[in-house]
Amino acid sequence: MSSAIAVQASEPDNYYGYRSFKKGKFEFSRDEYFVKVKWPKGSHLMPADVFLRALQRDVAWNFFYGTVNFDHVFGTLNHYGTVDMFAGRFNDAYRNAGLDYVETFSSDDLMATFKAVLDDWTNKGYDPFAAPEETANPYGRKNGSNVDAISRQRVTAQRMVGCAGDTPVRTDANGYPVNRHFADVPQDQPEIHAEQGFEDEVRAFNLFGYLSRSDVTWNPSVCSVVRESLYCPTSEEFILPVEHGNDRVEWFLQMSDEITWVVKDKETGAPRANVTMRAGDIAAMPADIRHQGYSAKRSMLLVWENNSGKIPELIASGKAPVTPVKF
Amino acid sequence: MSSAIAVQASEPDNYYGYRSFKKGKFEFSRDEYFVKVKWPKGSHLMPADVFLRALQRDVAWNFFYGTVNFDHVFGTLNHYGTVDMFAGRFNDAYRNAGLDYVETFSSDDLMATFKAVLDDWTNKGYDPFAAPEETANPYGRKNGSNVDAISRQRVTAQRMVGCAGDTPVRTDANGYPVNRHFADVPQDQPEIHAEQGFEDEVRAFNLFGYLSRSDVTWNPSVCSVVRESLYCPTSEEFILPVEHGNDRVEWFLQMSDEITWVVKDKETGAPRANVTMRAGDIAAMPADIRHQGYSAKRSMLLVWENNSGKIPELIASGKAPVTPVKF
Amino acid sequence: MPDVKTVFGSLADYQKGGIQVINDDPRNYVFSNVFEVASKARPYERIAVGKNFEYVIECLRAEGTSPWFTCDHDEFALVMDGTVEVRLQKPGAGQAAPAGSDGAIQMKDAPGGPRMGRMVCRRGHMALLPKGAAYQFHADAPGVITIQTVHGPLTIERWAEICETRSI
Amino acid sequence: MPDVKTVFGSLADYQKGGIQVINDDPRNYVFSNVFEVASKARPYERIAVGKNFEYVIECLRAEGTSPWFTCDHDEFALVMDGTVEVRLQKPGAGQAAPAGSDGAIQMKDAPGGPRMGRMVCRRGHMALLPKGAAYQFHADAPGVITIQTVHGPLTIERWAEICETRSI
Ligand SMILES: [Fe+3]
Ligand SMILES: [Fe+3]
Repeated sequence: MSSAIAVQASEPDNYYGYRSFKKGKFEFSRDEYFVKVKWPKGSHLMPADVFLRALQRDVAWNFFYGTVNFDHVFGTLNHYGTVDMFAGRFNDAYRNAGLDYVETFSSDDLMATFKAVLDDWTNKGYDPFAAPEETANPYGRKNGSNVDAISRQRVTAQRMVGCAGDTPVRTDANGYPVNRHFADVPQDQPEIHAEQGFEDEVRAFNLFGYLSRSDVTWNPSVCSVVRESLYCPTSEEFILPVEHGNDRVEWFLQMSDEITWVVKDKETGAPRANVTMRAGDIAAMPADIRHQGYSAKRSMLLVWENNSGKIPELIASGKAPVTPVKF
Repeated sequence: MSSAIAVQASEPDNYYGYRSFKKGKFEFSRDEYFVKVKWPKGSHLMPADVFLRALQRDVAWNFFYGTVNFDHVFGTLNHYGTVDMFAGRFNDAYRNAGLDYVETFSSDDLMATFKAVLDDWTNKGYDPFAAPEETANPYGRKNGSNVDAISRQRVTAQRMVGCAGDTPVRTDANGYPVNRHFADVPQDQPEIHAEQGFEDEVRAFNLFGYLSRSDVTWNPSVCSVVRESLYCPTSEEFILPVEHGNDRVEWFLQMSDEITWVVKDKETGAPRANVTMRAGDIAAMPADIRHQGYSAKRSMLLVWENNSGKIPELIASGKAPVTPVKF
Repeated sequence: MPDVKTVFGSLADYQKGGIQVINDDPRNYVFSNVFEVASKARPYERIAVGKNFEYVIECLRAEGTSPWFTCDHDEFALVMDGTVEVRLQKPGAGQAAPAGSDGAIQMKDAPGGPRMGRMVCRRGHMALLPKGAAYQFHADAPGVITIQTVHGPLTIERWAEICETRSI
Repeated sequence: MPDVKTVFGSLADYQKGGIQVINDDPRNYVFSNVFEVASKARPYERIAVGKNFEYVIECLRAEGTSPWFTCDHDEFALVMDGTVEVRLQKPGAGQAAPAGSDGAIQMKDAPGGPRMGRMVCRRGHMALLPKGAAYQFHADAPGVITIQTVHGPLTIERWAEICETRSI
């Protein structure tokens, strides 16, 4: 990221201690409980934890695929190089009232502001990646910071976790203890018997054990790669902090426990379905919806993405269907 | 309440420790994070704190005026003697899909179940009446109880707080210290000079001081009465735990600080307006909306209700307008 | 908590909020501000700022000494700004408000009955104006009172002048 | 935390979820369950349970010894139930999948190249099936494997038989 990118931040507020930020015609401020987003035609309040948990994912995912709705009003839409920041764009009532607003930024430019906001508004002890039972209360006035938590690097395997030179498996020793909700998950590794000279190709690892040691929630990370086909497993607890409106079909394979997906129309936000997935269930999320998951117990989810850069245009132009299979 | 009223409760769950409950064809269960409500045509998940904070108000208010929406799906509608419990009734998408469901109970009958649920699902240290900064995390498995917190009596003055034989003023000595957010509120009482024989009629008290000592949030309580005209001031912090769809017009006089009201259509839930009220602002909430308030700093709000039992029918039949004044 | 600042309003310093319309008419909210209303009012005009069937909340600019009022039901005066002395006295013969009547009436003469007492109320103080009593306000400096009462002959309605009609 | 219970599925014990439609068609979700699919499959059929353009997730019932497969790109096998031995060997002359081809092919004969090794994988273990290698599965008892791969000549699509079409 260029050091020339300017972040417009105020001095810390005398009362609450937080800085306010401007980006384009958007303004962001926070107090003890809420984040306020202002744009030329309106303003909107969100609980600070809802905003920070969503912001943390948007930052870690580099704006991810498609639409990252922080809630029913505010979010970002990724164009891979540029990104739209919007208010009311995917909300029927705001659109009909003409209160929706969109501004486009270079991804690096908006990212600089988002990182600054995340850093200033995250207090000591609060980890926006963690499940609510695992972290401190996000509210109150400015109180320290948590740089380590918010600057975790997202795992991206090039071939497969555990391959030579690739992302390593997780162990107590490298800082990944087993999560309390996965204390019963077997930690044995596969028996591997490689003939001499084939050690780099005879590779396997315990994926469930690996996920049981994740220190974050709702953070799909690439673990195996077939061309543009990315397996992005993740451990999930409580509520997905965003309503994700993908610009392509994505697939979920529920590997353990249970998640309920609340599915709404991508454009309007109107409810479409509630999809309950239990261990072994596999389902597609169509390209014209937004989805938000609820996981009461920490669970293991395989998110499967097709990373091809051609797809958003194919979907948007109607050349590819919004569902992956007709039957 | 009759001791003959039966509450259908399961034994405590082996894993989470909470009981499940049935009332009519509704079923209620909770786990570490969520409450699940099931009815014959669907089911719905809510974060446990959202459910408990709403349930606490519904219990304390004896189902209040009109509709108490726990969220966009579940809630109660008061008929004063009987009460509807509903799912999807005030949600356009659920209604259009025919997934809405309503069952009517005698108020005492449903109240017995609601109180049992509230008691079983509220853990030690968690106070559903308190602001999030003032109470423990509501999540996790069953862990003790908090009977004192959930069985507070709602204050109901007969004439005015501080009148002879009426609700007393609050002091440190009677268990109401000044709230941290109101540390700067003057605690002086009016100077009262009553002639002999008129001591019971020459009465005044410090209402702002009284509110600064409230130990609960979002709990309007009668402080002065003119026939059916009830002043119900309350101290507000964070988010009103329900979307209140009144069956009559109610009025708000903002006495300190600031609240933003998110206003939606009562029937459909479609957004209508955001109303920001600052100290001295007074406004009506029409009878055809639902409203939910956001208060970043603890604030003082005067809720003004007309308690006349004739009004719901006048409004419902169209004989009275849904707004109080035409101009 | 190192410091807190509770924001009350006053004639000298108030900041109005407003209505951001999505799909609505701002008039539905009958939105005004008691300090703004009082700042434009003559002393002791009883201007309705809230109305719910027969019940009203009246807003009064307290400045100098008011006429004597009396009312056949309880009313409650809440001081929103300033310091207001509330003087209570029993009406004399023929001075009482008609039995069962709504709202306050203004008395032509000073009340003829015995003094009941007086109260000095500052911001946030609420005083009972008991049924059947005569009462008078006095404020050395301008202040604001709201009264919980019933619509009566003195109640002034000027909604179009005081209420918000535009979306912010 | 006194005890935890992570719920995995198996051929012997799985509980399907489902789709509660509000305004939708359940077919849009192409919803199936790998244990149910495998319970109705013949050993080592490669049944697509996920498809995204050319990419697929195949579900295999592991039971006994599989044919030898080979593929010109990496694939990844995830054991969802049971214990599966994965045997790797280099193909002999003429046995490799065509360069640049998609998906796995079945080999007529045992691979003629040198042994690469073998891996014993239990539930939750993921094995690399490296580009250009021949591979064979063996399971003493029935198990379930899912493979991350590309749609190829062995991929079976039977969506109408495996997918949910009704709202719960
Ligand atoms: Fe997604
Ligand atoms: Fe209300």
